[in-house]
Parts: sequence; structure tokens; C-alpha cells
Amino acid sequence: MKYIVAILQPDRLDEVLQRLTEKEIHLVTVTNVLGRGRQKGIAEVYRSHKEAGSLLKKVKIEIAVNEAFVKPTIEAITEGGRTGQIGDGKIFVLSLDECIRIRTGETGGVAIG
Amino acid sequence: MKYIVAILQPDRLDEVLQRLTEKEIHLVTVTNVLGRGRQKGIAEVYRSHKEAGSLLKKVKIEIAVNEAFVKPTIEAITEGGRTGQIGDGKIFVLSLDECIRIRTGETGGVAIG
Amino acid sequence: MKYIVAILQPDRLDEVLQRLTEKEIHLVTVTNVLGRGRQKGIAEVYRSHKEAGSLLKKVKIEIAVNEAFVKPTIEAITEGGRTGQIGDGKIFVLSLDECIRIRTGETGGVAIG
Amino acid sequence: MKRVMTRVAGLGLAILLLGILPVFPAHGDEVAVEAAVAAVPPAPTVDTGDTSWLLISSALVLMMTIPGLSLFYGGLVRKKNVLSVLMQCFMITCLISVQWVLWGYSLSFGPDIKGLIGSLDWFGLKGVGLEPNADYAATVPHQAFMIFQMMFAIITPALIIGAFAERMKFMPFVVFTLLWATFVYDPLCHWVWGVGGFIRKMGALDFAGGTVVHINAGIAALVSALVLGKRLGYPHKMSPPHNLPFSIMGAGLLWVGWFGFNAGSALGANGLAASAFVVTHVATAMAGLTWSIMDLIFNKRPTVLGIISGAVAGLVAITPASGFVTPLGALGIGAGAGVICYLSVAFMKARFGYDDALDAFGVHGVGGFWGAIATGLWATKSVNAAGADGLFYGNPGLVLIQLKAALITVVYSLVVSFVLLKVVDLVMGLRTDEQEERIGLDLSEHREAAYTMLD
Amino acid sequence: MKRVMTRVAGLGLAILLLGILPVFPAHGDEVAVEAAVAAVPPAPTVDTGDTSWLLISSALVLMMTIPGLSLFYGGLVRKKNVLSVLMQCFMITCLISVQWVLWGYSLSFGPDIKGLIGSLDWFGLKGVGLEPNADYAATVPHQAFMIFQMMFAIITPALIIGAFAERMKFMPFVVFTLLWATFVYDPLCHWVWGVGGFIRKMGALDFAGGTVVHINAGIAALVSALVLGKRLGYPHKMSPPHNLPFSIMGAGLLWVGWFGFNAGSALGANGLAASAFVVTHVATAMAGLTWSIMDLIFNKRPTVLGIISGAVAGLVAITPASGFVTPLGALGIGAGAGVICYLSVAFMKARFGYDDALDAFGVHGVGGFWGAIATGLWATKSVNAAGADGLFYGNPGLVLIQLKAALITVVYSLVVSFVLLKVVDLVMGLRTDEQEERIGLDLSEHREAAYTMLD
Amino acid sequence: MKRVMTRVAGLGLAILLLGILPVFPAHGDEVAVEAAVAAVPPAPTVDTGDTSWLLISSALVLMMTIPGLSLFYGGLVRKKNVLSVLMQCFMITCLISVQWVLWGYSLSFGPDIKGLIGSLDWFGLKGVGLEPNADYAATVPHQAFMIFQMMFAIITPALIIGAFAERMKFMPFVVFTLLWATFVYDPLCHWVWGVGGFIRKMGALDFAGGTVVHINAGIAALVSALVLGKRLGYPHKMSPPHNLPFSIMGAGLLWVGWFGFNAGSALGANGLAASAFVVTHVATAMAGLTWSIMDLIFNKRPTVLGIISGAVAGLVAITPASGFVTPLGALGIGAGAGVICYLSVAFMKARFGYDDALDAFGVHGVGGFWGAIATGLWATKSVNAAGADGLFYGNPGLVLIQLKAALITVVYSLVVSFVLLKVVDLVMGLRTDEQEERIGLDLSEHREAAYTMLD
Ligand SMILES: Nc1ncnc2c1ncn2[C@@H]1O[C@H](COP(=O)(O)OP(=O)(O)O)[C@@H](O)[C@H]1O
Ligand SMILES: Nc1ncnc2c1ncn2[C@@H]1O[C@H](COP(=O)(O)OP(=O)(O)O)[C@@H](O)[C@H]1O
Ligand SMILES: Nc1ncnc2c1ncn2[C@@H]1O[C@H](COP(=O)(O)OP(=O)(O)O)[C@@H](O)[C@H]1O
Repeated sequence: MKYIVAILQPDRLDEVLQRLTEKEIHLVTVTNVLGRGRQKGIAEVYRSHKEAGSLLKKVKIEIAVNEAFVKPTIEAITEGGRTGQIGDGKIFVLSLDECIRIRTGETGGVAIG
Repeated sequence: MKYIVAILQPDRLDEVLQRLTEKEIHLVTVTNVLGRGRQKGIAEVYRSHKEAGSLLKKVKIEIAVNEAFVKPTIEAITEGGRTGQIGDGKIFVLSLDECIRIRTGETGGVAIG
Repeated sequence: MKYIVAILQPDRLDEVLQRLTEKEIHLVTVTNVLGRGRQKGIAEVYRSHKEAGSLLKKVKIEIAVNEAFVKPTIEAITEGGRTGQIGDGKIFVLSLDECIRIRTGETGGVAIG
Repeated sequence: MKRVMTRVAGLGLAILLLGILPVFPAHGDEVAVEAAVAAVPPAPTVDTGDTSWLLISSALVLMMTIPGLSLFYGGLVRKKNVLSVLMQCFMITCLISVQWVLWGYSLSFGPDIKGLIGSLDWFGLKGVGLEPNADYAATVPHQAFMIFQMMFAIITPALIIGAFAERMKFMPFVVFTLLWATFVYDPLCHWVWGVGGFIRKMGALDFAGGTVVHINAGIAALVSALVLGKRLGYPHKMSPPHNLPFSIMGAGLLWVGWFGFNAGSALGANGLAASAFVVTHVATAMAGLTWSIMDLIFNKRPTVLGIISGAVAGLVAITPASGFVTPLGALGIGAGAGVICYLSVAFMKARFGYDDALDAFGVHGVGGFWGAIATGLWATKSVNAAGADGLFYGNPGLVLIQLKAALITVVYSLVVSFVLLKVVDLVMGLRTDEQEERIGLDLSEHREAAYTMLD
Repeated sequence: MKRVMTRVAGLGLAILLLGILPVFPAHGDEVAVEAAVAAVPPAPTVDTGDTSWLLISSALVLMMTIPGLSLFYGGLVRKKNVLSVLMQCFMITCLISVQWVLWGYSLSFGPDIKGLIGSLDWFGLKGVGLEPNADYAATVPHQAFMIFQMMFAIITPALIIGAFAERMKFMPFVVFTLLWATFVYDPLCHWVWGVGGFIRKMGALDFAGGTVVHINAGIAALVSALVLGKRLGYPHKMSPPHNLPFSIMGAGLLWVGWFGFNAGSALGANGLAASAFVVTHVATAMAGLTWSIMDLIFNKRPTVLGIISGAVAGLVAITPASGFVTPLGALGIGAGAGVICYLSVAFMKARFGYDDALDAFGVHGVGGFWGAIATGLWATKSVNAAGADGLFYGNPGLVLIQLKAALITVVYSLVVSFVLLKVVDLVMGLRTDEQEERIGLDLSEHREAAYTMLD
Repeated sequence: MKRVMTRVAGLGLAILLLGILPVFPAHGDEVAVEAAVAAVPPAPTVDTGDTSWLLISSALVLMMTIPGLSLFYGGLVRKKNVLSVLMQCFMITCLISVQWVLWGYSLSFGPDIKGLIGSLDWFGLKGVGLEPNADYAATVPHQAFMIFQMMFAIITPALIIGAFAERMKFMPFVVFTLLWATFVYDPLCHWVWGVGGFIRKMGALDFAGGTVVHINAGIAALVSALVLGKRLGYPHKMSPPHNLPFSIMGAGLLWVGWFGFNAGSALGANGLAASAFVVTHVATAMAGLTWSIMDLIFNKRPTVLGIISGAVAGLVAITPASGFVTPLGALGIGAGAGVICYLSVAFMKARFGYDDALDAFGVHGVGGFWGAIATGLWATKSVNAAGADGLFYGNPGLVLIQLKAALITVVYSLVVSFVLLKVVDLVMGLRTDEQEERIGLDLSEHREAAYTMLD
């Protein structure tokens, strides 16, 4: 099992979620985050003072999947999240040792979906 | 050492924190997140327009523990977080390679608690 | 590759980011979190009612790095984040199996930076 | 779909008919209104300055409830319950306005029945026209007086919300509010302000509603806190105010609106209005300052929740006195309000352990009581010849009269509020179930969320 | 750096000159003004009470737009677009104020040309002095009447924002607004309220702007929703109101401010003002209540977005009727508004599928239309001798006149708004590109973010 | 527990005594008040329309500070400091109100001593009764004039907060404010508006407080920015406004409230009030528009922070001129304010590098100075016979007088503010320590947090 974390442009979230659905990956957790990356982003301007804007709004999604779903997940995120502009974000894949469904107490691969 | 991530119903957080305390697991980090799962949740209605409501408010907790505490932690979360309804969430267990206490620089198992 | 997660005092974030920059670690993702730790924090008072204040505002940063950067990253965080007071937070190091840059589809060590 | 459409059509028709219905009574009192209007042109008594002041005062008092009080209270609750509080305030505004037009005004100010209640002669505002009613206000249209009083009838039940916030079901709340307005507020209003009302005849002074509004609402608040019981997790596992800036904004609007409440009660733009305006402001400022000093003494730091609570306490306390005291008297009343309400909120509540969620009793009940007594201390005929002298001006008797009026209010409000709550509880159940309270009333009672998380 | 400085200097100079420029016309009309002022001291006609009421009413109507309406709308959009809505409201306030001073007031109220438009004789407020203009308001300074009307000219285009929110580019919006004010609002205003205006002469009743303001803006809203097309993801992938407390706050301020709008339209602090104040309040309360009942029937739960929408619908519907109906008539109008606007928002919009983002058409267009008809039903001379009797008072003819006036407004607003939108679209393009819409207008159009995430 | 109770009891007693104390002076001036009141009934001079206008204007000016200015400023700071700003505004309101009643009003408007200061004869409002004081306002109760002026005394120090926001300790702030009100505001107020005041006698025009309020506060702001030094991380590591909608809401309320400030300064509901109302609105709109154009030129996009800053600059600039200029003159003044304040905020501040956190100097100091000069340019007796003609009406001398008055204000405010700040710094230390500044003033100074994160 893998624990996939991806950082996205906020306005790509809808697209990514839809691509995931198309690949039957329904379960996702979403968090508002701020990111510092290569992208300098759209600089905000307040009373003519340009914000260095080092921290940009991003969205983080987390998805736990069985091995078979790793590739489709990455594909869905890459396709839905890509604009080709700097700042599109990253996908990180970590190993997941165990997964428990709180409601039933089920564990492992069956609990993940 | 393990890094335990759990997604909970927001209204179960208090209960879970209390169960954790009872098992002497004090250190927790909490984040507001949105989740898409099997649960369709309480649909919100705005001017008679029902929100598809695909993203529901959830709470994520993260706990780094030594091996001995893995089972009690999972138990505490499962007991405190379970309502038996769809949407109760999941627990994910990842391997933790290292842990450092910023204040003292201590590392490993002693730093975790 | 490692996935480094650190919990910080909010007012140390700027300092930590700067130390990271000095060590050429530019890419970071930041999240608002709440933490329960040993620190009892500055207790808030509302109409003379002292808040137990078990959950304190913290900031979480996540950094994916190649092995060579693990030590500098930890140093930067430790130096920038340390006040010597209880509540300074922790650094957690997890193994990272894979990293993909969404924009280009690059993978592995080259995608991380 | 078709079923929905049929329902819609049927319903639309039904309500339209209902909408048209009012025309019949309207026809009924057309003569009366016409007569009244016929009388208006020659009526030399409507003063434009006084009318201007009473109308804007009415607008200010509405602003006290929405958005003033609703923000003040809304900011203090948890994020998951903010809409429920805002909804309660808004619903009260709508509901009581209609009740007041239909029977509330008539019960309160209509032709007196044995000093106890107004008759229903003015049902649907029959005979309440545009000419002045000299019994109440000789220089403004009667309807202007009526609408000014309506705003008081609205804010009073809204104050009670502070006690039962975060745990009362919505439909029982609506029923309770309607009953309470009719059986508690309207009679009390008649006693104190109605021509022929028996407390009015006792000689008790209540310029702008210390007893009718604040003691009354404060006591009903205490009763509902006790009947409903504590919120889950109270007192140790509650989270703090979810949006203090909202509360501060609300407090600011309350302060501004309260000039309409108190100085508007002069029912004209004259010296008395100016005096009421000044003492209202001075007492409020002093009470805010005093609460900050108490904060400094007990918690080492003045807090912003403290200073706004103090200001509201000052506004409450000066209310009955606002037409009778000098600015220096107002300093005294404000200082007293700051000390006394602070002690009641910080120590008395903790001591007795009731869950008066937003301190509706601690501020309005206790502050209102202090105001009633304080009027008996500082009132002076030098400010208002129609008033009376108080203890500090050589007439200790006034304090006793004030105390009597206050106690009657306490007892009546306590008993009837209790009965009404128990009745509604029996029939509908007042309290949300545990699961819903945990989820929060916004979602469980209204299917809405106050804020979104994503963009 | 140097280049910037030169630019600054040059520009500063240019604008300073521009700033000084107005002095020349000022010199031009100095004589007129002086003459006017010379006439003031003896003028016994300025009534201080009426003037006080009209000035504060003007302030209240400004408060309806900023912060009232802007908060109401701002709370309903997504987080990433809230500033764009607030900016549009603020910009309209600035822009139309200047337009009104220069030519808007003259076109609307200036000396009549064939019943169709005012002449430009009052360009730059030439001759609009401090003495009363008896044609419009005999007891207040002419400039007070002018500024009161200005506030109406401001809020009307601001209402339209609700339809095209979240997807219109800013500069085309500015151009469209300026054109619309000049070619739609000003002529209509002249027709209905200007001395000599042809709808005014038809005998149609519109006390405070049902046709001029609400039907007019509502129709323009519908047109812009259709011309601009749906937002990306509409209707299934939209997120809910980002900050409902803002909207509730805004609704409260709208309600309070609307007293200036309607009761201020009596142009004096008299019985008629009091009557307008009362019926405004009553209809609003009733409409809020009615919407809640509809919510209860169709969705099982009263919602707070529902009750505030109902209240606004009630305010809209009572507007044309506010000087002509009794409080009971107001109950009827309010109930009708609640039902009809509910149905239009909940079913009609879904049925036809246009994206009227914040229901500007559903509430203002539909509610305004209902108000125009309802005035024809419930109007009675017993309230206002200068008015007329409606259907329920034995005069069915009035309904037809009202209908005619409403339809003329609909047609004119529809056609001209459509043409103007199409022209601006052709020249500048109305709609943001997809990428910018996704990012949100705050950042893409204004380079600002409404909220920060960290401390 | 027992110790606490004893302390409470002792303290309660002490403060109650303190509360009762005021009665003694009250007894003292009872005669005066009574005499005054005795004189009221026959006094035919209180005009209800004028009184209505002055009272509502006073309420509007209070609304400018709370919630207006406090929201405007509160939205612009970082999340961790918002309460500290709101608290400072609220504390000033309470503190200065009490100061004004005790000695502030007497120093400012009391019987003149050599043109320099009022005597303490009116300490505790002795002799300030309900009859008009013809020296200041012949048609309204003297206390109404007093309370109207109090609101000005409140907002002036509140403006300064913008400069030292996010880094000043609370207790020293309180002490500084009290000293500044007494030693800077009160004397200046006397000079310009007090009967016998020497600037007043110079013939300088300041209708509603350009020098006394804005230049004065602006200069004190600059001085405090310099004395306190820059915030940590300024200018590169600051985060943007934490809640722009709050600031926009605040700006809207400021605009609405400013009608009370300027048109209320006519001290009656007459042609002059209408004129002041109109020019205030027009200049503000023009300044907002102008700032947007500057934004467009320099940053390619109009911003909402820009347009509201421009509007406030316009309000500031028109203040001294508001009783003396035509609407076209107001367009000129507004345009000038937009350009000049824009340049000062965007370029001058960056150039000189002082940390005027929220541009209190850039907007109020610079805008106030421009307003003083502009009054000398556009003033015309055709608007106000009691005024004077300016440069554009053939009298260049007025500019010089205006300049002189402005410069006296600058020098006095600068020197005394500096001395007071240094003294307070020496005794208590003005600035929070680094750690506390980093944590944020809300938590470190007040032990409160503005917002919660969880439900
Ligand atoms: N190594 C990393 N560790 C943590 N977060 C990262 C890392 N790399 C990228 N991110 C996150 O992804 C976001 C986008 O990265 P950026 O470098 O701007 O784009 P791109 O991947 O297209 O070069 C950043 O703002 C940051 O939040
Ligand atoms: N595989 C997963 N990856 C990421 N988040 C998940 C996953 N499964 C569940 N979640 C999170 O847990 C929440 C609850 O899951 P849901 O499927 O609704 O409940 P249940 O586990 O009771 O079937 C989801 O809203 C989502 O945030
Ligand atoms: N084992 C852990 N698991 C999850 N979060 C932790 C853990 N230990 C510490 N934290 C986070 O770090 C914060 C600081 O920890 P605390 O114990 O107060 O300080 P210190 O590390 O200086 O002893 C906590 O509030 C919590 O958010």
C-alpha cells in the first residue's frame, strides 16, 4: 500500500478530483496549504507595495491506495494538475504499512477503499 | 517508530483526544481537512439548491509513536472515533525513520514523547 | 529520498524559512495546525475564564529532499526553530519512495528540487 | 417533478390567497384610517424634527438587533453554531414584527384593562393612524410611536438567546419566542409603559426599558439556562469565541444604536433627548473602562472581550436612568455596572455553575437590576421635571419604589418564563440531541455552513 | 527610478491641473449659485426637520450599497471572488457619484424634453443650489434632494452585479456601468419621477423605485446573466457561500438602510414618512417569515440564507407601494413576495438554467414586478391622498396602469441593456478567460487576496 | 479562594464608593443645572430639526471610530494583531469620553484664557446644560454640542493608531493617549474652534477639523512611527492585510459616518448642512476614482485597497473645506487628494523608509495638509457667507492664512507629540519586546485570539 501526497495549484483541484473519479479513485483528503517553490506566482500588490509573495496558496491532497492503484492515481493527478507552468506542484509516494477503517475495524488492503 | 495519520469526524475529535490521554498518549497534531469518501454526509441546502457536498469537513490527527504505543493509539482512535456511520474515517500507519526534538536536539525514541 | 515533516512555533516560521534558504533548500509546503504537547502555552482568558488551552497554534512544514540534504534540513530547522522553551516542536523523517514533478512528469531525485 | 409542480402551484395559490386576505380587515378599518388621515392635514401637532428623530431612532434600535446583537452573540459562539444564533435573531425580528402588528401592540399599549393588560381593540393596528396619540407622544404620528416600540419588543427576546445558545432546537425556539412575547413581554410592557399600567402608576422610573427589557430578558435567560442545562463539555471543553472581531463590531453597533434606544425614548429631539444621549454615552464609556480595570486587577491584562462586555453592561445599566440623571451620575452608574457585572460573570456564574452561555443574565439581568436601583440613587428633577429625585438628592423613597418594580418584574418573568419553557419542552422537546449538538446547530438544524474552507 | 519619478511628476502635474480645471465651470456658475444663495436667507421654506430626515435618509441609502449590499453579495460568492464584488460596489459608488454630478442628475431631473429626458441645463449641477426646488421637494434644499436621488442612482447598477458576479472582467464592467447609468437608468428615472416624464403622467404609482430601481436592475441582471453565460462548473460544481455571516450582516444593514430609501422618499419627516417606514418594516418581516415557511415545506428546515433572501424580497416588493398601503396591505405584499420570489429562485432558475449567480433577477426583477402589481391591488387614498385606490379599494384600473408601466420598463431595460452589453463585449470582451476565472477574480483582476492564511 | 473573595469585596466596595463619589460634585452643580433647566422651557431657541440632526450626527461620528475605523485598521494588520488594534480603538472611545467630561471639554471650549486654552470652569461639565450656548450653537442644547465635539476628540487619537500598529505596548499606549488628548488635542481644538482661540481669530477656515483632527493626528502618527521604529521584518517580510473585507466594510462605514462629521459641523439641518453633505460625498467619490486611475497607471490594475484608501483620502481632504466649496470645487479637491496621497503612500514612504504601518500619516497628515491648502484655493462666499473667498475666487491671501494655520499645527503637534512619546518611553517603554511582537499583540498583550481554527 502507498500513501500518496500531492501539492496542486488550487484551481486544478476540481480537475484532479474528476480525473481520479474517472479512474475509480474516490477517497481523498484535501488540505489548504501554502507553498514555497520555484514559482514566483502572481505577485499581490497592496498600496503599490509588491508582496514578495514567497508563500503561495496551494492545495494538498492525500490518497492511500493499494499498489494496483498507484499508477492510475499518479496519472490522474499529473493529467488533471498539469498546466505546464512553473508551480504545478509535486507528487510524493510513501510506503504505507497499515490501514484501518475506523467504522469497522477492518485492516489492510480492504480497508483502504 | 511509526507515524500514524487518522482522518476523523470533526465532532469525534474531543472523544479521541480524551481516549488518547487515557492511554498516556499526549502528543498530537491536528489539522482541518476536507474529505471525499463513501459518506454523502448531511447535504447542505442553499436557496433550495442542494450542494453535491462531495467534500466534507474532517479533522486529521498525526501522532508519532514508538512501536509499543502503536496498538493503544489505534485502539484509542478507533474507540473514540467510531459512530458506526459511514464517514468515520481511516487510520494510516507509516514507518518513521527518525524523530528529533527541536528544543533539545534529542533523537529517536526518546524524542518522540 | 526523505520526506521531512516538522512542527514549529508559528513565530519561528520566518526564521526557519530563512535558514533553509541559506542552505539552498527552497521548496517547502506549510500548513496551519494545532498541537497538543507538553507545552501549556500562554493561556487565553475570556471573561475571566481561563482556557485550558490544550490545543495550541503551530505550523507544520513538509520538505521532500534527497539524502544529501537531510542533515542540512534538520540543522536549519533546529537552529531556526529553537527557542529553548517547551513547545518548540519536533522533526519527523519518513522514507520517500518516489517523487514526481507534475509539470514535467520527471521522477526521482531530479524531480524533488 | 410533476408532484413538486403541483405542490408548488397549490401552495402558491394558497399563500397568495392568504396574502390577499389581509385586505378584508383592511377594508374594515378603512373608515377609521381615512377618518384619521382626514384629520391629519389640519393637525398642527406633528413636529418634523421630533418625527425625524423618532424614525431614525427606530432604525437605530433595529440596527441593535440586526446586525448589532446578532454579531455580538454570533462572534462569541463556536464556528459550528454561528448561523443558528444569527438565524434566531433574524427570525425574532420577522416574527415579533408580525405579532406586534397583529396583537402585540394592542396588548401592550391598547386601551387599558384593569391596569393589567391592553385590550385587543387595536388588533391589526386598527385605529393606529398617522395622527399623534397624545397619550404617548403628542408630536409624532401614532404609527411612529408604534414602530419605535416594536423595535423594543424585538430586541428583548433576542437578548435571551445568549443564555440558551448552542443547544436549543429551532422550532421550539420559535414557539417559545412567540408565547413569551405574548405572555411575558406584552403584559410587562403594559404595566410599566401603558396608560393605566399599574407599575407606571406606582411612580417607578424606567426611562427606556431597564425592567421591561433588561431585567425581564435577563431573568428569562437565567431560567432557560437552568431548564435547558449545560452544553456538552461545559465548562472545561468549550472552545473560545470563534470570531472576536464580529463581537467587537457588534458591540460598536450596539453602542451606536443604543442612542436610538435611550435618547429616542425622549420621543422628541429636545433637551431631554440630548441629556439621555450624553448620559448613555458617558455611562457606557465608564463601564468599559471599569471592566478593563477589573481585568487588570484580576487577570493582569485588560482584554477586548472585557471592555466590550463592560460597555454593554454600562448601556444596560443606564437605560432606566437615562432620562433622569446628570453626566456625573452616569459616571457613577457606569462604574457600578462595570464592577457588579464583572463580579457576576467572573465569579457568580462559576460559583453556581449554570451555563449562561453568553452571559445574558450576568450582563442584562444583573446590569438591569443595578440600573433600576441606581436610578433610585441618582435621579434628579433638575434633569427631568417629570421624573423624581433619588436618594442622593434627598429622596430615599424612590429606591424602594424602584426595588419593588424590579422585584415584581423578576418574579413575573421568572414564573411565566419557566412555565412556558416547561410546556414547550413537554410538547416539542427544547434541546437538540447529543449527536446534533456535537455536529453543530448550523448543519443539524439549518443544513448550512457559515464558512467554506477552500476558495 | 528616474523614469518613474518623471512619470510621477508629469502625472501629478497633469492631474493637479485637472483638479484645478473644475474651477472654470465653477466660475461659470458662480453667478447662478450666488443668486441662489442670495435667495436662501429669506426663503422660509427650508424645514429643519424635513432636511434632517432627508440627509440622514441619504446616508442610509449609501449605507445600503456600502457596506450593505456589498457584504450581502460578497458573502455569497466564493472566497477567491469576494474582493471583486466588493470592488465593483465601491467603484460604482465612486463612478456614478461623479457621473450624477456632471450629467446624470441633469438628464434625470433637469428641465424636461418631450417627456423623454432631462436637458443638460443642469450639467455640473449648474443652478442646483441650496434653496428648495418646489417641483421636487418644497421644504428641503435642492442639493439635498439631488444627493438623495444620487444614492438611488448608485445602488441600482450595484444590484445588477449579483447576476454577473464571479466572471466579468473589471474594465468592461466599468464601461458598461457608465453607459448603463446614462442610457438606461437616467432616462427611466426621468420618465417615472422627472417633472414631465411620460410614465409619471400616466398615473402609475412608484413611491420609492419599484420600476426605476428594481425591475430595471432585475431585467438588466437577467440579460447580463444570459449574455455572459454560466460560470465554469455551474450548477453542480460550485461551492456554497463563502461567508454567510457577511451576507446576514449585509441583509441587516440593507433592512436598516431601506428605511431611508422608502420613508426618505416622503421627502419630509411627516405622517407619510412614518407610514412608509411602518409598511416597509412589516412587509419585510412578513416576507422573511413566508420564505422560512416555504423552506420548511420544501426542505424541511428554515434556513438563514432563506430568511434573509425573503426579507430582501419583501423590501423590494414594498418599495413602489410604500407610500400608498396600510400595514395590513403590507402583510399581503410581503407574503406574496416571499412565495413568488421563492418559487422563482428555487424552481424557475433551475428550470431555465440561466446562471443568475446571486439571484439579482429572481429577487429584484421578480420581486419588483410583484411590487408594481401589488401596488395596483392594495393602494388606498386613505393613506396618501396624492396616490390612488387600487383593485381592493374598488379601482381595478390601477392594476392595468401599473402593469403597463412595469412592462415599458421591462422592454426598455431589456433592449438597451442587451445592446450595451453586446457593444462592450465586442469592443473589450466581457468575460474573463477560463484560467483567470479558475484562479479567481481577486487575484487575476486586482492582484489582491481577501484573507491571509498564516498569522 | 478566600483571598480572592476578600480582594473582590474590598475592591467592589472601593469602586462603589468611587461610583457614588460623583454625586458630590453633582450636588455642587445642581443649582447651575437646575437654573439652566428652569430656563429651558421658555427658551424658544432649541430647534427640533437641528437637534435631531446634531444628535444623529454625533452617533454617526461615533460609528466612524467603532466600528468604522477599527475595522478599517483591523483588517489591514496581521491576524495576530487584529484584536490589539480593535482594543486600542475601543479603549480610546471609553477613555477619552471620560476625559472629555471631566476636563477635556472645558480645556477645549471653556472660557478662554489668552487665546491659548480654555479654563477649567466647566470641569465635570459644570454649567454645561440643556439650554443652547449661543457662542457655539444657538439652536441646539449645549450638551448636544458638547457630545458632538466629544466624538471628534475620540476619533483623533484613534487615527494615530495606524502608525504604531503591531508594535506598541498597551499600557504605555493608554498613558500616551491620555496625555496627548490633554496636551495636544485640547489646546489645538481651543485655538481653532474655541471662542477666543488665536487661530480662529486669524481667519483660517477649518469647517470640520482638517487641522485639529487630520493634520494633527497625521503628524503625531509620523512622529510615533519614527520614535517606535520599524516593525520586525519591515518592509520585506510583512504579510498582507489579513482581512480586506473588514477594511472595506470599515471604509464604507467611515464614508457614511463622515456625513455626520462634516455636515453635522453645520450644527443644524439647513442649506449649509446639505452643501457640506454633497461636497463631502463628491470629493470622496472623486478621490476614490483618482486613486484607481493612479493604480491603473502604476500597477496596471485598480485595486480595492486602493479605491478605499483614495476614498478616505478624499474624506480627509474635504473636511476643512466642506462648508465653503461648491460641488465642482469638491471634484478638484478630491482629485488632488487621490493623486497626492497616492504619491505619498507609494513613493514617499518607500523613499524615506519610515514604517507608518497603515499610512496614518500618508493619508491623514498629507491629505489634511492638502485639504487646508485646497480650502484656500476653492473656498467661496457664495456657498457660505460666513466663510471667505479663496485664490480661485480672487483672494490669494486666504492660501497664506491656511498655510500658516497648517504649519502652526504641524509644529505644535510634532514637538509636543515627540516630547510625550519620549517621556512615556522613558518611564514605561513604548515597544513590545521582540518575542512578544513575533507572537503577536493579541496573545501577548491581551491573552486573547481573534479567531479559532476548529469548529
Ligand atoms: N521538495 C518539496 N518539498 C515540499 N514541498 C514541495 C517540494 N517541491 C515542491 N513543493 C510544493 O509544490 C509547490 C509547487 O512547486 P514549484 O517548484 O513552484 O513548481 P514546479 O514543481 O512546477 O517546479 C510548492 O509551492 C511547494 O508547496
Ligand atoms: N484511501 C483514502 N485516502 C485518503 N483519505 C481517505 C481514504 N479513505 C478515507 N479517507 C478519508 O476518510 C474520510 C472518511 O471516509 P469514508 O469512506 O467516508 O468513511 P468510512 O471509512 O467509514 O467508509 C474521507 O472523507 C476521507 O477524508
Ligand atoms: N509525538 C508527536 N506526534 C505528533 N505531534 C507531536 C508529537 N510530539 C510533538 N508534537 C507536536 O509538536 C508540538 C510541540 O511539542 P511539545 O511537546 O509542546 O514541545 P517539545 O517538543 O519542546 O517538548 C506539539 O504541540 C505537537 O503539535
